[in-house]
Amino acid sequence: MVKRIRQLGRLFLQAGLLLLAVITVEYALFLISPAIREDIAAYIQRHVPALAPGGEPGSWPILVYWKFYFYWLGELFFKGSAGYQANGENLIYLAGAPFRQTLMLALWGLALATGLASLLVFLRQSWPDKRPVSWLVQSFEALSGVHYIIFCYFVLYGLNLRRPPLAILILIIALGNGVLLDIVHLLETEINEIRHTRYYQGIRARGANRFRHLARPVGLCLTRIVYTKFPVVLGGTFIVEFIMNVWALGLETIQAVVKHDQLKLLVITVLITIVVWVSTVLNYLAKWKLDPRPVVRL
Amino acid sequence: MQPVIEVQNLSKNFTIRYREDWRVYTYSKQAVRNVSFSVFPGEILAIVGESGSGKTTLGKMMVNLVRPSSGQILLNGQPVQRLSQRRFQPLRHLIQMVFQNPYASLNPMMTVREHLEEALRLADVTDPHAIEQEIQQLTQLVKLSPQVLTEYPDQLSGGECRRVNLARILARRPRILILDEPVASLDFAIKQIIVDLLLELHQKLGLTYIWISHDLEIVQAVAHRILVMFDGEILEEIPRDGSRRDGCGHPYTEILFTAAHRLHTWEQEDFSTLGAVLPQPTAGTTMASRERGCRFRSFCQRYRTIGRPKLCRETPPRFKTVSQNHLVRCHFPWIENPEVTPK
Amino acid sequence: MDLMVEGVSIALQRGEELAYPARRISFTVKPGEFLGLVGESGSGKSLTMLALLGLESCSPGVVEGRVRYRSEQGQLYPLEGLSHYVRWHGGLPRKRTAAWQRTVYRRMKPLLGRRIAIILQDAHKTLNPFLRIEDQLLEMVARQGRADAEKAGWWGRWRQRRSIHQQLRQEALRLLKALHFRDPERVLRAYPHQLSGGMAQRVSLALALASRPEFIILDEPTTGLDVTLQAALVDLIRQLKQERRLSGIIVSHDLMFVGKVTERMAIMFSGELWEIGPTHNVIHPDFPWKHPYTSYLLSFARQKRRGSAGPAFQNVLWQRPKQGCPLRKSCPVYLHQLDMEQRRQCDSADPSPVPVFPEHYIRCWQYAWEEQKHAAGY
Amino acid sequence: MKRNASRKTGLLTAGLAVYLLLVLWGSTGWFPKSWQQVPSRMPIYQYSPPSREHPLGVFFQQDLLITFVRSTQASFVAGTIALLPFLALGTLLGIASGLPAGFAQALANRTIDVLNAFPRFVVLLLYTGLFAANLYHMLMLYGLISAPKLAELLRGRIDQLRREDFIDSCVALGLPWWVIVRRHILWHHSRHLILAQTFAMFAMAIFMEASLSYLNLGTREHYQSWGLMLNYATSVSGLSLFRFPLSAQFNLPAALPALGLLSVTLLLVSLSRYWEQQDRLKMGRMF
Repeated sequence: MVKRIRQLGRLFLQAGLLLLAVITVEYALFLISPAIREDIAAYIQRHVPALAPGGEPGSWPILVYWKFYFYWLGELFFKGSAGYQANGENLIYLAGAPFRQTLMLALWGLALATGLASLLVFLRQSWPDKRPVSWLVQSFEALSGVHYIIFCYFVLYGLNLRRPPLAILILIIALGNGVLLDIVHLLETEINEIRHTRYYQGIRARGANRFRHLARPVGLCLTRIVYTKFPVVLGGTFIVEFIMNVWALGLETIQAVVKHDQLKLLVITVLITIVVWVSTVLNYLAKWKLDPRPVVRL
Repeated sequence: MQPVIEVQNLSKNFTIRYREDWRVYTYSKQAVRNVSFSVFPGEILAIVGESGSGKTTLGKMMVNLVRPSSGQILLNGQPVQRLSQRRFQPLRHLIQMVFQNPYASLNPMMTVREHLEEALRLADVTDPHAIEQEIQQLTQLVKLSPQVLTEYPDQLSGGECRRVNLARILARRPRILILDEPVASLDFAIKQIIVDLLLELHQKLGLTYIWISHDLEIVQAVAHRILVMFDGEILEEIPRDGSRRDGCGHPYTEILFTAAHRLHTWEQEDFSTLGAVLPQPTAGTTMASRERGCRFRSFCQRYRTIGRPKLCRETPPRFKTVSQNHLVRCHFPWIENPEVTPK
Repeated sequence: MDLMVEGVSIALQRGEELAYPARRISFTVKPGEFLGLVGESGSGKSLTMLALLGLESCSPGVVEGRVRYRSEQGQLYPLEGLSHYVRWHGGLPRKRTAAWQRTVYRRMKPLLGRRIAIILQDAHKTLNPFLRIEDQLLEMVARQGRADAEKAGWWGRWRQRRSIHQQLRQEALRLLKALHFRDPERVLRAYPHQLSGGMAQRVSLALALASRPEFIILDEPTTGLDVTLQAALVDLIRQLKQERRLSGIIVSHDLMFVGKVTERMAIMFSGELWEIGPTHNVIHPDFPWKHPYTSYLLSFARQKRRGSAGPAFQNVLWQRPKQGCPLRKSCPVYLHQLDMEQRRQCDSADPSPVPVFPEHYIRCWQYAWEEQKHAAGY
Repeated sequence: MKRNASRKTGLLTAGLAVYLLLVLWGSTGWFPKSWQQVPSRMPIYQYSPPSREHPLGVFFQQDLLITFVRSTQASFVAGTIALLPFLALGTLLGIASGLPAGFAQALANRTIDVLNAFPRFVVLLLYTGLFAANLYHMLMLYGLISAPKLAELLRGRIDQLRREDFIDSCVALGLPWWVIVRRHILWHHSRHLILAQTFAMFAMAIFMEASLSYLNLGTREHYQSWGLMLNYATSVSGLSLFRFPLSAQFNLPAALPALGLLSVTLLLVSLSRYWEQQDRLKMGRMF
């Protein structure tokens, strides 16, 4: 038990350090641009005068910005404050409703796509030469070639559906639709690979319960697929939110881009990084649980 | 005579990691432990053992594909175990390896001719006329029919594929060949033909062979010297035809001989003594690996017959010379020997 | 208990046309008897076995003849897959072969792993690497018919699941003990990668035996096994034959191995059976009637030391001559021993099986002539 | 099987030919005189329906067909631009991560992980937000951060070859590593895979370009693209697509790029599928 806790603790420590490293690198990238440095300098002068040295912001050493970075991280993690907008609002509101909205859209879209793709793959694997099944799968595939833009365009201007409950459903469908083709494709490749393994033939020859035996390998490739598709769906959410005018991270990002609100961009970056990091950790844990096969190192 | 290969105290550890119940287990498996032997020019040295006894790893270490954990390999007196691939490159014309799975070692999208041309270009034959001639010679050497040259590896039969591999490797004109299970999983007829071919090449080209196999019956017929490996360790070194003449030997070799002999004769015999060698599970590793004493003792009929002596349990055995050039790593190479009767 | 295979041909889709990797295979396996199916690699023996059981290794599968299996209770299971379809519709289905394979497999499923057990070649890789041996073995042990469990109903089984699990576990431990495992508990807890090749072979034997089958099929049991383990396997199979009244088929290229454990042996080459008879007769060097191909095989098996190999028989699986005996091009008897008249006979028609001994049939014109002479009163 | 495959290629070839013809036409810049002359009095946002001078009508003070053809060319350029860094980095990372365990392999694996962790579109958005970027730079960045996809597939293939002793036997024969990588691994064992990925990436890059120009991101002048067409048509004209059978007010400026995008996805995705299927057939034959 103690050993297990220690191992899990080490895992989370490693993962946390990775997260910190990624955020630091992102901040370093932010600092390359002089415009952003100016914005941050203005913010420091206004809100954290203790950190600001004298003189023109243009001549400040880079160390000041890094000091601000740690100050900002401390504020974020210990006081729950992510800095202030020009109108005095705390930027932590981004982690509330907008973040929830984006996450919900992405997760439901992904769940829909994965479920539908699994169903389609199951149908096609079970009845490989039934015409209606192949028509169904092919029509879904053709439809999922339609990108978010076109899908949302159809919905917006064709069906004129912009009221909340239905619109949200359609957003989810649009999002899932975008990755459906990919998921079907990847899943089918993996399952075909499993079908050609010797152990699958052994299971068949023994007349064993195939669902029980294939739960782990198929679960393993499903988690991998979901993990690789998650950032894609997240990116898609941003476009869809903008097109459908949903108040969420996507819309906020576009506004920040237009208004050159750099601190807001930084906060959004950190939020997205945390989400993707959590998905990485979950994927790792799932792999850990599901795959008992050994790895040989030379 | 100067040995072409000298292996001294060679060991190889693999680290194996697996996850189970939210826990990560790591253990080190010693595939080859403290192996020393030497190979003399023109010799056929056989290495015999079960699968998982480290034969293939040993072969790969000699052609610098696996880096040894410790120990030394001298090739013509030159230590090679620490050489990088590039430094080892000039030695590749000296020593070559034929791999176990002939189909996997050929590129399925290249014809046999392309394979041979590629190998010849490595041997600095660049003139197209010379290449054509060399290909002719090689196909004659390994007795391939010329129409095979235009075919792809997956159109070949198992025997043909092995010959193509052999031709490809012979194009580099090696002096030493490491044959990793050259006739395993072949049918009787083709097995015999390939063995004949290999022996003919050995005669004609004056090659040195290191013949890795699990079948004592074949090896006994062809080899000059046999090393018996078990769990990464050499248990016995048998000189040519010296196997049973002096009546001594390691109990493991005895089991191997009995099994091979009984499988290759028609008499309906019972195999009940062989139940002892069936491998049993132990923690971490797949094969039994005792920390102290003789590693083999849990499978050893002789150990049980002579009343589980303390010597076997406490001390790891060393090589004993039982007759000329015949070394056995056993405390009791011959149990009727009055000197070593247990107290 | 007995498997009856009558004139089965197996087809394989090769591009547009069909190829026949096995033709007119007939044999019967009687209760308590093992049949060895011996041939070189590429002679179609594994393919035949898998296609008979609908295991999807070739498509479309059995297209001619019939396969029947009679269980211990005398129940008759007809196992004809496509041949049934072919007889009704006068031809092969064009597009729906996959569906037909599924049909065959569905029909086989109540037998597979219950009455008939199969051990595929390379046993280590046929174990599921994701599950413990326990999870795989208990599922098969639970297949044994249990009257009390059947009576309990699903709710009763759910309530007694712990004790049922314990019972199954005990059963599994007993089975592993019988297969010479010294520490069966540990084997149950292990994953397949923690077993060595020989152990995996025995574990898959345990998986096959767990459901108390009547009939067992071993597909190339010796490939990839070391000599010691091969020898031990011989012992194990003999022991099993004594203890349980098993019958079965062993498919192998190893004449010696098969000769040690079977009662009857069939020699297969180029997708056809050439000789079938009691093992002792087939492999005994002094038995006078032999098919030329059998004597060719035996000459290799008996040769311990090196020696020159004779001209090889050519596999004519894909380039079968239009008429006559398909093996005659490389048959030493045809080439060196026959006169013109006899050769013409060989050229003109395919030989049919001739009984040379009780239950011993050889497909060769030599013996057909002898039979004719005998009938004519010579 | 054979007949099926050939029929599929026929359809694909036709589709590709049409697309490439449009691209070529756009790059020559030659259009009939009558198309180029647009009444200057026309209000900028109005779409005038097809007439004899303008086969598809006039929109944004330009002949719609001209806009469409030029946009097709832009899509091709966009796809090509994203492709170069994608192939270069993907191959490099794939080969490095297929190496035996060592520093280079660890580095490549971590790079793949990090690149995988970024949502691609979000990265592009941030990039525009930070650097007021050029569209072409953004597409290159997109190609760069999509590279792990190719790298992972290559890594899988190399792992498979290594498991089968193929690479070991090449090394033991004495082939230099660049020959093994170039001829044996890349050309003979992964060409179908790389080609299929190339097609998929091309399609994705076209979409990305459309998405970015739809959102009005990336600086450009005198630039015409499908995304921009869609943007102007939907945001400005407010016409409905679905009223087409019932009325003459069909929103062609929006429908054309939508159809173009749709056809390119279907074309290139099915093309990559076709290649992959070929590859699988080959592998099935081989192993």
